[in-house]
Amino acid sequence: SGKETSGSIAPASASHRFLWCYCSHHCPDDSTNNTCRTDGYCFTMVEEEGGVPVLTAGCLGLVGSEFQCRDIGGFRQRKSLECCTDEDFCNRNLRPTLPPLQPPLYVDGKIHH
Amino acid sequence: AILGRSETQKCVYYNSSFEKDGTNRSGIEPCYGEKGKRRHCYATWKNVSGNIEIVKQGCWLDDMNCYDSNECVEKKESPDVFFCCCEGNLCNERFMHGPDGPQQNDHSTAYTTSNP
Amino acid sequence: PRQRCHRKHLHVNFKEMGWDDWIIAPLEYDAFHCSGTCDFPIRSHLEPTNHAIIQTLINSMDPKSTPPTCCVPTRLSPISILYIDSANNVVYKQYEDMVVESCGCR
Amino acid sequence: PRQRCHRKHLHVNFKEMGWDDWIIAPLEYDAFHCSGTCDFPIRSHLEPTNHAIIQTLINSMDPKSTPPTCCVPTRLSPISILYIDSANNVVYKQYEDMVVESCGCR
Repeated sequence: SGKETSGSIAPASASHRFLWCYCSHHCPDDSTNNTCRTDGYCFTMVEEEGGVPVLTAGCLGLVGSEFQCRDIGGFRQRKSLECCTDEDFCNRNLRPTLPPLQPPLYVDGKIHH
Repeated sequence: AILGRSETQKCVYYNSSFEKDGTNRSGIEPCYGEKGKRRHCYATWKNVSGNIEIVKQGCWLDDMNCYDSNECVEKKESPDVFFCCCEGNLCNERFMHGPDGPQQNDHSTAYTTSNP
Repeated sequence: PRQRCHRKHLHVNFKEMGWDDWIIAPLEYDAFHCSGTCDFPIRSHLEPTNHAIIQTLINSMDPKSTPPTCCVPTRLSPISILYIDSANNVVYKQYEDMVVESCGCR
Repeated sequence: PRQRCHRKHLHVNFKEMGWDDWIIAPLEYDAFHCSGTCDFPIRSHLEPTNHAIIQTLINSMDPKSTPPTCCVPTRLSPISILYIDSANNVVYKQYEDMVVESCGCR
């Protein structure tokens, strides 16, 4: 699921200025000291990889941020994403939490995962 | 024009937040769209304790949910925000809430914007 | 043999995505997507760039050195969306590049 | 995990391709190519279209319904080529879209 802090869920209109973000795991090729720059949002995401929660962070463009910074219930893999735009590196302190485990489907005696 | 299908070149335009958005308040909006694409009109309104408050009206891009509707009808039972779309010039001048479909019956209520 | 690059059906249902809490209309639309192989020679309707042609040639000469080019949207069109923003305003917006009109090899 | 979408090396050697019979110069150049995954969320430097974002979301919700988007060149640049045409003239030409400058998910 995705939440967006700065008080606005759908970006009314992030005025056209650039925002510096903290980035980890797949920063742009030309990025220095784990930073990136965007016309849109910073994000931090937690996703489960091999049973272990992994935090990644970086920049999302303004185009499509209404969709990417949005709660999505049905991800196949447990993940949660938070966006922010209030100040440079605002995603350094974001700590999204993994959505609860989906209860296994219990049908006709067999447990389906 | 495809035989029998009403082409939409213009729609009634209205914007209740015209001051904030910096647009006209009302008028007639010419509709533009890519070649081969259909065009529609739409209306959206709220029902605030029985009073109908029109929120917006205007042109709507190609959308299969609006195909072949020459009347603008909201079919949902009781949405927070009513919405309908239709095909044909100024077809959004009159819009209806008709949960059972567009046929005129006692359940559907029609509203008209006085032409600006 | 796998089909060549072409446009395929993809129906998007915003309600199933749980987005009917902010999107008023449309709650579903046909977005399409692109799928299929980009083999040599790349036909004209797939509008290859010079680079795509060179990459396809090299891939067909030495598949291990370079992957084939990829079948992606080359022409897209917008849709209208009416939604409720975070300040609870009803907003009309044309979202660019939401529907695939044609696919090509890049 | 497989690397995410990025620009990779690709050296093109026209001589090895047997094209030194019509290309005078250059006989080789660095074309690069794009490779890697396009996972959710698609970072800003991959310049996704709205469609690419929607497709990526649907793929991550139901991988069987739709493939992920593809890592392809989003910015290309030209090179100069001097060659001998069929009438045996020496021709100078700028060939567009020959070198990958950046990659993205589409």
